[in-house]
Amino acid sequence: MILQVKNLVKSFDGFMAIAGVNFTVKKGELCAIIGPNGAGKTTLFNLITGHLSMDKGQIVFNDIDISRLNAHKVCRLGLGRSFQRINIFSRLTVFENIQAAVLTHRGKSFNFFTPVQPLFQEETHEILERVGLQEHQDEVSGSLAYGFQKQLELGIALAMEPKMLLLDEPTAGMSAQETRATIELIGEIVKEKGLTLLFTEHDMSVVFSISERIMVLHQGKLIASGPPDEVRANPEVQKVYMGESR
Amino acid sequence: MNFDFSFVAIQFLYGLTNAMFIFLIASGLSIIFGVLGVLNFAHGSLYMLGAYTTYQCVSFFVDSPGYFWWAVIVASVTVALLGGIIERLLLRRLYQHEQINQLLFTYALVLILSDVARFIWGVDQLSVSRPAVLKGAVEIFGQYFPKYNIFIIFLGPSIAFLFWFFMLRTRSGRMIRAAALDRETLGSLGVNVDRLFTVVFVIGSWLAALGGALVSPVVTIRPGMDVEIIINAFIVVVIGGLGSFWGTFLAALMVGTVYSMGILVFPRLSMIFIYVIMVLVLIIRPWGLLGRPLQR
Amino acid sequence: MSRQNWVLIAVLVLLALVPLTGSRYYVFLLTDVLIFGLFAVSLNLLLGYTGLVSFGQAAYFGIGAYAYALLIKKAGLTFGVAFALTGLSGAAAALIIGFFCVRLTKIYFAMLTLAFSQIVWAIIFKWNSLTGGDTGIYGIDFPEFIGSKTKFYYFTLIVVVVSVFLLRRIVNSPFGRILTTIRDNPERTESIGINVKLFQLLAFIVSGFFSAISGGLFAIFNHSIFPDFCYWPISAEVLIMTLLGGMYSFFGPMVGAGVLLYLRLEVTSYTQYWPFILGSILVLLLFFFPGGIVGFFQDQIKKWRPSK
Amino acid sequence: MKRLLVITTICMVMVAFSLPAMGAKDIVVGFPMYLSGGGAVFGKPSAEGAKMLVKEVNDSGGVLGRKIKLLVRDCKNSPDEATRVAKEMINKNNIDFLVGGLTSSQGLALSEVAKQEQILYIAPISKVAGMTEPPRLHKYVFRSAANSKTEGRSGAVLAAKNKKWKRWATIGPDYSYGHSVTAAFIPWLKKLRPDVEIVHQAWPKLGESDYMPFINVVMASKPDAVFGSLWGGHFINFAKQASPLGFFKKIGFVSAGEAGCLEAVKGAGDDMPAGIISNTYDTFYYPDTPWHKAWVKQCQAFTGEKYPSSWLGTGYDAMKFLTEAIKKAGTTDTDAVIKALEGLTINSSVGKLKMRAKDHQAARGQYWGTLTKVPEYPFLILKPVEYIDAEKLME
Repeated sequence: MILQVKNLVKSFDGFMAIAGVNFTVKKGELCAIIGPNGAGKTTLFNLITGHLSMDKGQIVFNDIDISRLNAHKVCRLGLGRSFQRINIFSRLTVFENIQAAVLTHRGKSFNFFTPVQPLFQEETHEILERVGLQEHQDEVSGSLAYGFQKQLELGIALAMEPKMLLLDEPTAGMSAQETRATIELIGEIVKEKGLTLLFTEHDMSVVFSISERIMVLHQGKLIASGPPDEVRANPEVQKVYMGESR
Repeated sequence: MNFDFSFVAIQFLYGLTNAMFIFLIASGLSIIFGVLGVLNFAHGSLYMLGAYTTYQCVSFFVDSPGYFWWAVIVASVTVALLGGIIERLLLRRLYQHEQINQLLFTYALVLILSDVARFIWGVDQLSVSRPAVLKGAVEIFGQYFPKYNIFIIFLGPSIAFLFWFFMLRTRSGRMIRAAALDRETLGSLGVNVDRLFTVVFVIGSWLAALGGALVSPVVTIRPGMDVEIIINAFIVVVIGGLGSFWGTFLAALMVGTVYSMGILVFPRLSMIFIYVIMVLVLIIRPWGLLGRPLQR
Repeated sequence: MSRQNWVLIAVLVLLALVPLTGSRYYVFLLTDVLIFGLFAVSLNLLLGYTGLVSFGQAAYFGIGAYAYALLIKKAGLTFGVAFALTGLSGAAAALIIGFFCVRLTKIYFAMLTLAFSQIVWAIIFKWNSLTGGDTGIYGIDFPEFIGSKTKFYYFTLIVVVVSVFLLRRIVNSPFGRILTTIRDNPERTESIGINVKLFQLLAFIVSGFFSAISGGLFAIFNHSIFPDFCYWPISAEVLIMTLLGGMYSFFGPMVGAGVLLYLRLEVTSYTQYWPFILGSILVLLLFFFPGGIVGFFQDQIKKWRPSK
Repeated sequence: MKRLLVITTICMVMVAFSLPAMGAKDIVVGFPMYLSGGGAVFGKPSAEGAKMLVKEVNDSGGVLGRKIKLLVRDCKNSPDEATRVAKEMINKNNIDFLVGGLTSSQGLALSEVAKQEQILYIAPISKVAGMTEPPRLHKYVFRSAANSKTEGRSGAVLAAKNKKWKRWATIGPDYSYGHSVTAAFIPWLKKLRPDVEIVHQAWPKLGESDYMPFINVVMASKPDAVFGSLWGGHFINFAKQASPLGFFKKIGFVSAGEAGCLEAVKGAGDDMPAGIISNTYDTFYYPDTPWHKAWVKQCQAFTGEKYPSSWLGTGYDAMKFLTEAIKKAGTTDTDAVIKALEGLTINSSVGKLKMRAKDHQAARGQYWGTLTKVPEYPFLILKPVEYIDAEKLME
């Protein structure tokens, strides 16, 4: 078990966003969380990564209780994260984006006087290559094409050498072609590094093509969990999710 | 010194008067921040212009009956329109910029407007007489208390109540409240956000100018009154919670009365009390007494 | 060595030669510019590099000035000790104030820094017995070994160059790089394992340290100090300098300080409507040159050389 | 590209402007003055008065055959600005002498600049006594204004005349001037009238806009009379707020801080209380002597106003001291002019005025009187008015 979520509860101003969620993820597993808009997927991710504090419950990652840890501590334990909206350092170059992540991962962030430019060139380039951005390394990341920015975000997450990746809609806003390329890239990387993957996605074909297990979130509760075929056949899922057809 | 009850009570009433003036100014500042997200340094300048324009109008209308009230209305509306023009032509273009740019733009307005006022009205101390009906004082607890102050004490809550009614019961009011909560959603619901912002800025400017107009019989109208008031208004808005209407009301009451009662106890340190309240609020509830904590 | 470094050395040599012209005007102006330049650059560590809008930076400038004056005049310390403690006093104040400020973001942060600086001002204004109240502290003489305006100019030049050099090392260090990631995206920075609040606080302290150094220098330069050093218009002025020069370039604030102080000196000779002119400059800047002077020239250079 | 060109042009023009004007043999006098903000109402006429003297001198051929050039600069309300502006003028414009400053803290600040830069400074308005007393007294500072000590003491002289006033309260702005003038008033009053007691002291901050709470506390202490040192607009504010309460009808009021000056009586309009005792630097309606009438005429001609400001005299007298001293010294050498100034007597806006050698303080008294409504003027004037000579009040 790399991740255990027990009895998780979170409400905003009386609105139950997460109403008692329980699940576990095995090491090396490729898991998807699906659910209609507003089901609480992003909130769930934010709770796991410590960006939000929970009301009740417990989260254990890699045998460590991370229920009360801050986001920056959680991520140091090896839980990488990408965001639904583009979340990069837009005034920095592509290279600097990745390098910043490498720096913190290698514990160099408290160095006040060493010139930063020559540090970790090799490691950074390796990641740039892995996510296919070596061509663009000197461009200001904010002016990159959308798809590249998403790849860059993945690169930042990878630079932390995570044990597990949480990707929030990694293909949101992409064209069909970009989506396919991105999914392939993610699949490759995950397999190559032996990572555990938990992601949310709105594109069902993507979900069913790479997930080993699918969990369905509805109104803050998990209503189904299992292999793709089983979930697809679940009548309740069909009612709340597929029925909405969008 | 021993104080009779009556003097303490009167002291409290003076605090209330002051609180109502601060409330008028600060509520405009607060609503502009709440909806537009702009911290308007120039708010004090609009207050000053309100006072100067009132002086000007009083000298125009002085022969007609009820001239003071006409002057107040004309002056505050004129300045409110000026606020609208500033928002429409200039401030609007900065919404996409970083917040620091909006802040500095309003500061630039402070500089420009103070010199414009100096250019038009010079540096003399101007003054406006109290309207005839409110001259003199009445007896409360055996002490004299100015009629004009009583008028202000009643006016403040009335405006607060009208405002509250407007926000809660009218469509425009609901839209403004919604805009304060979530701008993007409102735009996607088909509301003309641009126009709404202008309206809010005009209302805010009007409140500032009204404050200036109403204070003109009590103080001298002079250069520098813009900067004096803005600091007090900031303090009140911070204590009450940025963007919180009732918070502003509560904080204005607090600041006004604590200041006047403080004078009874430690005459020289009254101002420090206010700063101490501000620090305590900021440390314990950084988002202010009735403000909402910021998510992210 | 890079081209930029050559330019810097050339500028330095020119600055060192200025007193040889015998013009006390330029020595006076440049001392002022150097001091405020350091102040603006230290503010920009927060503004341009960490994305924190401090609207109360005058507090640390004023604390530096008062700390130096009090240590020399009341505590009777030697110059070296007092000057070293000046920087530390700013850092200490920044630690305390920053601890509360970094918990807030954006405009709330700006308001809180402003509030604290007003409190510092009020305390200095009211604490007559220690600070002299509105009349300030007077008679702060040049230390013996820099007993003339020219010598003080060189002293200022050295202190400012060393400080700016250190600040430049800091912004080009891994720490500085992390600050820029916080500026661009604090949330994401947290997700690469950074304690954002801690880094913001550290930046705040470093900035407070150098602001206080510039305040201490100004106390010696001015010979007397006043509560107004902490008052908010000074905070606004240094912000304007920073934006005028360009907050996204390291030396921009220095250029901004130079241009603003020079302009003020010239314009006030002709008209008393300087606030109006400053306000208009600011409006022009915001609408037409949002990158500031240095940003504007950088853009022009980029246009001439589209790709490298 | 176009913008670049514009910017370059602007830069070049500015550099051209900044080249110091060479070859000027004028005697340059720097005059930093409070010209924007609340005190500008007094700063402006003071600067006008200085200009008037300069015109008078230059029209008659200047001093030592050289013209006087007066550089007036705005220094707002802060000592910090005054210091900066003065230093700028010293370093950039090579001024020979420094005159100016309005608030007490500005006077002290400019005195400090004078000491450091070794330039002669004359304070035309700032009153805080400490400026011309050790330890702050030094050889470069002079004051043509009255100081807070003579002002407070002369106020006490008038206050002591009314035997019914036994319980006294004071109200003054919480900064150096307010404190120093009150500190001069109280012991002098007690000396003249041992039976008085001080029942309350109120210290609103300088620039306070709401005096109501202070007024209430003062009234609560039930004084027979109050000594105030709120000046200019501060007094007007105070008067506007106190009048409706019958404050001035119930309680005697002795006001230092030139509450009796023209700006204040005009500014307060209806709310200016008749019957209070106050002072002013000088007046345009008194004394009724030929030289004073001539002086008023000069003021009227220069300003184009029927009732010229009494503050013209402040700038005028300070500049007159300076030019007379230069004439007497026969040189602009600072040390020589300082020597010449010590003990110099001039014909000022208030008649013969002597600069004491001992403490560089002009032995200047004040016009005191009771604000009274008279048919000749559309505002209150001091009547009866008397000039209280300073010599008796100074050490």
